[in-house]
Amino acid sequence: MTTMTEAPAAAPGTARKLTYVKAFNEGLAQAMREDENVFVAGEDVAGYGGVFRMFDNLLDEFGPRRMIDTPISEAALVGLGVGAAARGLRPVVDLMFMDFIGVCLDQIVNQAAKMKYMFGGALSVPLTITTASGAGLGAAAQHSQSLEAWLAHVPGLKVVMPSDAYTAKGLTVSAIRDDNPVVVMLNKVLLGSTGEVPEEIYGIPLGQAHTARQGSDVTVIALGRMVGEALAAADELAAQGVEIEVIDPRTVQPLDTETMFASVRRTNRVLVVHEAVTFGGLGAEIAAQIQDAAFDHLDAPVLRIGAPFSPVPFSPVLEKAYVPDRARIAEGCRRLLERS
Amino acid sequence: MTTMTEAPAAAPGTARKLTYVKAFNEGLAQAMREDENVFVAGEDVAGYGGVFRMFDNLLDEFGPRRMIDTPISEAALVGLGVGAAARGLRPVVDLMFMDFIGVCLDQIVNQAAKMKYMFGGALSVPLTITTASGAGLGAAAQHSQSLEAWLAHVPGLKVVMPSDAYTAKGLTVSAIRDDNPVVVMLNKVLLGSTGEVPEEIYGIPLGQAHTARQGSDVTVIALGRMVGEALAAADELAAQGVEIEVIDPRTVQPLDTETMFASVRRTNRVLVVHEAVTFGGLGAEIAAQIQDAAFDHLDAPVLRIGAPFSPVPFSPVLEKAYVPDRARIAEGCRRLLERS
Amino acid sequence: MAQRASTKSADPAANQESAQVVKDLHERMVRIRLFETEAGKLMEAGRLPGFLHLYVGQEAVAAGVMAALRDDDQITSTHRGHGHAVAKGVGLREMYAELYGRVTGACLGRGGSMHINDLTRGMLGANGIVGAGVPIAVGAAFAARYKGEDSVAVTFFGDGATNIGAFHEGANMAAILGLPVVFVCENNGYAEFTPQSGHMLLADVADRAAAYGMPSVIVDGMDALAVHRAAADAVARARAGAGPMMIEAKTYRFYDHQGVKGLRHPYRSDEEVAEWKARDPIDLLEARAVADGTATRAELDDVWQRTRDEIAEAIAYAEASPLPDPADLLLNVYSG
Amino acid sequence: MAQRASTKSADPAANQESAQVVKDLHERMVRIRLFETEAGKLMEAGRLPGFLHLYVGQEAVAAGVMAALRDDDQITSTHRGHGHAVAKGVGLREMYAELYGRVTGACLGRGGSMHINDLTRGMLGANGIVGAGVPIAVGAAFAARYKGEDSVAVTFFGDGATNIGAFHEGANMAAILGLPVVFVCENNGYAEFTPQSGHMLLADVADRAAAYGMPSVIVDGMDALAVHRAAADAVARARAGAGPMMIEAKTYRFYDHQGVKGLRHPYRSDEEVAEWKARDPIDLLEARAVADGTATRAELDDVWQRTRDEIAEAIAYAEASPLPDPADLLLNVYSG
Ligand SMILES: Cc1ncc(C[n+]2csc(CCOP(=O)(O)OP(=O)(O)O)c2C)c(N)n1
Ligand SMILES: Cc1ncc(C[n+]2csc(CCOP(=O)(O)OP(=O)(O)O)c2C)c(N)n1
Ligand SMILES: [Mg+2]
Ligand SMILES: [Mg+2]
Repeated sequence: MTTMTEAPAAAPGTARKLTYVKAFNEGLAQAMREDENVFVAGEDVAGYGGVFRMFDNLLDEFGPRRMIDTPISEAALVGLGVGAAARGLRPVVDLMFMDFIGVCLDQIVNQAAKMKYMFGGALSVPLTITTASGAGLGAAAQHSQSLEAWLAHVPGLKVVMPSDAYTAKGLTVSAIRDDNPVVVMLNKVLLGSTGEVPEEIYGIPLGQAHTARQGSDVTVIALGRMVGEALAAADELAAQGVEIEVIDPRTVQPLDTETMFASVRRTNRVLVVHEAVTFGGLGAEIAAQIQDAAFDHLDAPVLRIGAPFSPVPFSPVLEKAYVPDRARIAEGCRRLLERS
Repeated sequence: MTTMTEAPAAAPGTARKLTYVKAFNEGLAQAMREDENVFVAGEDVAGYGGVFRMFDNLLDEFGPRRMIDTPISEAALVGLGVGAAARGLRPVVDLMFMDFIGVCLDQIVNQAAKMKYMFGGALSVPLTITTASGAGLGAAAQHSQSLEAWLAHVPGLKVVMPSDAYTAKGLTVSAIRDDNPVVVMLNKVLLGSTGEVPEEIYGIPLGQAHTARQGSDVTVIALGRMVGEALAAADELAAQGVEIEVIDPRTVQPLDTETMFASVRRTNRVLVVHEAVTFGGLGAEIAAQIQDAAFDHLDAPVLRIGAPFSPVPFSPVLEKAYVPDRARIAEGCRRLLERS
Repeated sequence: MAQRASTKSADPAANQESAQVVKDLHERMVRIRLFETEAGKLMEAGRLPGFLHLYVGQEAVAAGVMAALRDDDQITSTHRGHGHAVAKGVGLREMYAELYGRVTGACLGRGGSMHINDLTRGMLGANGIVGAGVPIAVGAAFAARYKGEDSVAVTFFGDGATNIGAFHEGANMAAILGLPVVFVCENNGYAEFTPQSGHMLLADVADRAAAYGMPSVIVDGMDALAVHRAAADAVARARAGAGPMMIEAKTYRFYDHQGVKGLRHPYRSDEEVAEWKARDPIDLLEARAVADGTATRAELDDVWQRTRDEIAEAIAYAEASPLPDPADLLLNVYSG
Repeated sequence: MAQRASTKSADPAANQESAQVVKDLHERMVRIRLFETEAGKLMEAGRLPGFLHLYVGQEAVAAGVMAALRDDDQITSTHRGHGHAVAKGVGLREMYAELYGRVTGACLGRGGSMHINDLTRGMLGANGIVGAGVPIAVGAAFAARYKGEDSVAVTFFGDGATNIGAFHEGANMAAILGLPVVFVCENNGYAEFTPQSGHMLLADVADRAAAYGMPSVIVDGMDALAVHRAAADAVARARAGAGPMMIEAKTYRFYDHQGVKGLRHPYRSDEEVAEWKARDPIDLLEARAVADGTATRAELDDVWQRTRDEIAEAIAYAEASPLPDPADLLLNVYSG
């Protein structure tokens, strides 16, 4: 796709509010209207509209030719998308819960991601994979993971993590318009949250971070749902006279590190926060790059906040302690500032 | 298993040399003799002895009850191991090429790794998964990957990366004796390399790094095959008056960071090198931890050397440029030392 | 072609189920029914976190199969696993406590509904991943044979699950290794909201067994005695070393795929639901038992009452149980 | 049950293959044979990097199927993919150059033997992962129907590949969506070094098609005409919108699983190998063509000679081609 309608990085002043999931749905519907080659396949995406209501009403508008219910066969589902994309369509395949990726990772990683390269550039694979990630619903260890670190480690893939309704729509549109395989990681807890969303179709450039709040004391780089938590922490800290800058990478592959470096060179302190377990998470890559690029600007080590090294627990009391939140972010910022 | 025969961390003076693959084979055979509950399953592991000859002669000694050839069904193969381990056996299942993990990751990550936790501790899953990883044989993008970063990010799994014949045997024995799921990542290029290997059975503690060479100028942390490359670089640098310390983590999950921190506090400069692509590789985690724990001791940012962000290319001229080697390590050390 | 087992076995001796078996089946079914309907009420009242896939309607399958098993026989289950757990003898207290996320739960509150297990009863776990339990059961059967034991493994899965790779690979693995595994397909006609006709072209899932050289049988999954007979045959066969076999039980779930609420999408007609409910497996067994004098109405009512009491007590136990301590977050991630 | 196609079709008209078809099949087979034997020699001489899974012995399958396809029909292939590529019309120069890792290769030297493709000829790629090509072909067929085109997709896979989940899921997906996919199982009796009897209980892979409600046919995979007839039927059926079908071609590979060297493990008896070699598919077709006057020996010899020349030229081209430039390492990782 060459024609791109890009909206400004921040939501313009629009009175209209939509939920995150409706914003996703609207972006998808508009992308389907824009390009006849876009279709959706997945389990219960058509007749039922998706277990998270991500695909509500799309069957009515687009009919069974473009909205395909499939058997429980994720490897064949992604493979269907790979083959259709290789033949010029722009499939959107839905994996429901991100945790199910383990049954179809070969098609994502060894086929979709590598095909263009292995084939000497003979084709593109404009495949979009949508899925819901994250903990917080008491869904336990096999329905709550955030596995972006796996995917971001795979050359050939792109990965976006919408943090609010505005990005849920814009990143989805851009993922579909992109000529590469892109995984759209929606966050389950955010599905019902609302935000301002322009009515027209718009893309958000992949690989461009967004500074969600400006501040001079600490840079907080937050992924997905953690952006909202970081903004809440920022409010709390502002009341105490501490101004934190919140960066939402939006895309984790490719990762816009320049925006991060520029911020850190001003604040000299940085915290990275994500839902995934800390060990081997995206925070490690971000920390490694920052300590390299901004070595002489750091007044304290890059601080990472993520989940502890365990599967996601079921009991809400444990799950709450497991997922990072605004309190831990605020505390992390304070710790960074204490460090001389 | 409670009885552990642990050998000294370094190979004792023994005249006997074995190839890496024979050392693995000997360790496995001895572990099978030690414990009747150990069996091996995989594609062509019994009658053929494994495509890399990893299982040579084991059918003769242990018979078809303990050496099982399976269909090409990796998900069922790992699942067989999970179920058998849950019922008290100590399965060794072989995945041939590590790249095939995409077809069975669910069984490794959502079942084997999480079962003990999700089940409230009711059982253990003493499963060993063996596989061959790494580039260098012109095997191209789907037969050359090093995917340790995926596995090390998974709570409940352990991951070892033997760097020579001695560790190929000792880490395999320890993996089998361990009560957790452990992935043994053999390196394809090292299979035929030789080293001193004690004849008796011995384990090498999981989660304990080994200082392969002592030095005061730069700490080089190298994974798997890169240990040998780092040692070669050390020889070259020593001739130029630069002494590098080479650390072989041996186990990447759990990761012995204390040994690394202690070294870095002495050398003040550190380079991490692995075959996997740099972005999101283990080097990121190691760098992130070191910049945190040894912030005030670093004279230069932690330097990472890994593969560029592309699938593994086929043509040997490209593959050679793709995989890190002694020259790039030596150059990295020199760059670190130039940094004031 | 799958064999179709009639409700009445051809072998007259097999029709002589003792009153004991009938009562056993009845009790298991009542326990499941009450466990589930109470769990549904607790969920509706907002007292249980997480997801709940109720088993109501399918009780004859779990009861019929489990009555043919020994404690040392192993089962693997699914997201819809409560019925299997209850029928295999997992404690009701531990199950409710788990649904509540209490530390006294079957998973110490770590797993919830989809990971209930009890190694002492051969319950190798529910599973949140469709089809994933199939190869695990194959491994359990492998272990039994390896150790020279004559226990068998039973794996439960839905109609929808037979479309996933793990099912296919597991079935072929069991067949080629000749392992003592019984494959029980609970065909409730739907995978979530997709009817069977929307996910496979076959009318009978059992016909898939032929692809593995495995015999199969189709039973009325609302008839606990029919299920029990088929299961007893398959288990005996497996125990004797004759290898795996598949049972397809045609059944129906009375609640929605998940939770208890009404459906936002009318994927099943009212008539269809009513028709199946008219064949409630517990009603069917009770009617037969009373008709042929195996049990009196009073005896049956007594089972309901005793179970109701036990369930109330189990719920009270769960509610009174302490929550897990967040300080123990890393408990049981690793062994040793 | 799979239908067994006899070499002679029941329909007499179908036996009237024009001399053109016979010559077409012959030429495709000779091209494959010479491509492969020369590649084997180059490998033995240490001039080719990487792995080499030779197709020799199976030529009748690729030739017979591909002769029934149009350029816009799509195929997905396997690790043993050279025969499919040659028969689908991929250039020999680009293929050899790829085996040599040259920048003029079919993958610009990036992919090697297991990733040869040519989008202009409908060759959607060899594949290093067993079974992975199956769902990709299903997707290609989906795209054709979506766009209102009448092209079909053919997926090739081995006997061993039918044990992996992707095959199962792909077959069911094609069936339930009614897509124009032809499933061609090249049953050479072995998965690496494991005989079919060691990886499945069935004698005929084709019987697996029934699990998806898919018709199937078994053909003599050493008889190019028989393969061709079966393929033409299945392709016509798919093109007409009648959905997927499976063809099982019983065949044999004359070399080892990988490379050309002798075997360290005697997994096939000398007698077995000799028996199959006595039914060399090219010899069989040539003998028939000469016997029924479709072609003269001289005409056939001419094909060999012309092909030999073309191959020598292609190898020379490959050897003279430049290597890729390491500075271009990141070429084609992403689009745009
Ligand atoms: C691999 C995987 N894909 C999808 C899901 C989501 N999911 C949970 S239950 C279910 C339907 C299962 O249908 P069936 O096997 O017939 O069992 P039933 O719910 O009818 O008991 C689906 C699609 C999952 N848990 N795992
Ligand atoms: C998922 C996966 N598992 C294992 C392998 C290793 N492997 C490559 S070819 C092969 C045998 C394939 O047998 P079959 O499908 O019969 O094809 P044939 O080699 O006989 O043509 C195996 C096991 C692989 N490439 N991919
Ligand atoms: Mg169902
Ligand atoms: Mg084969």
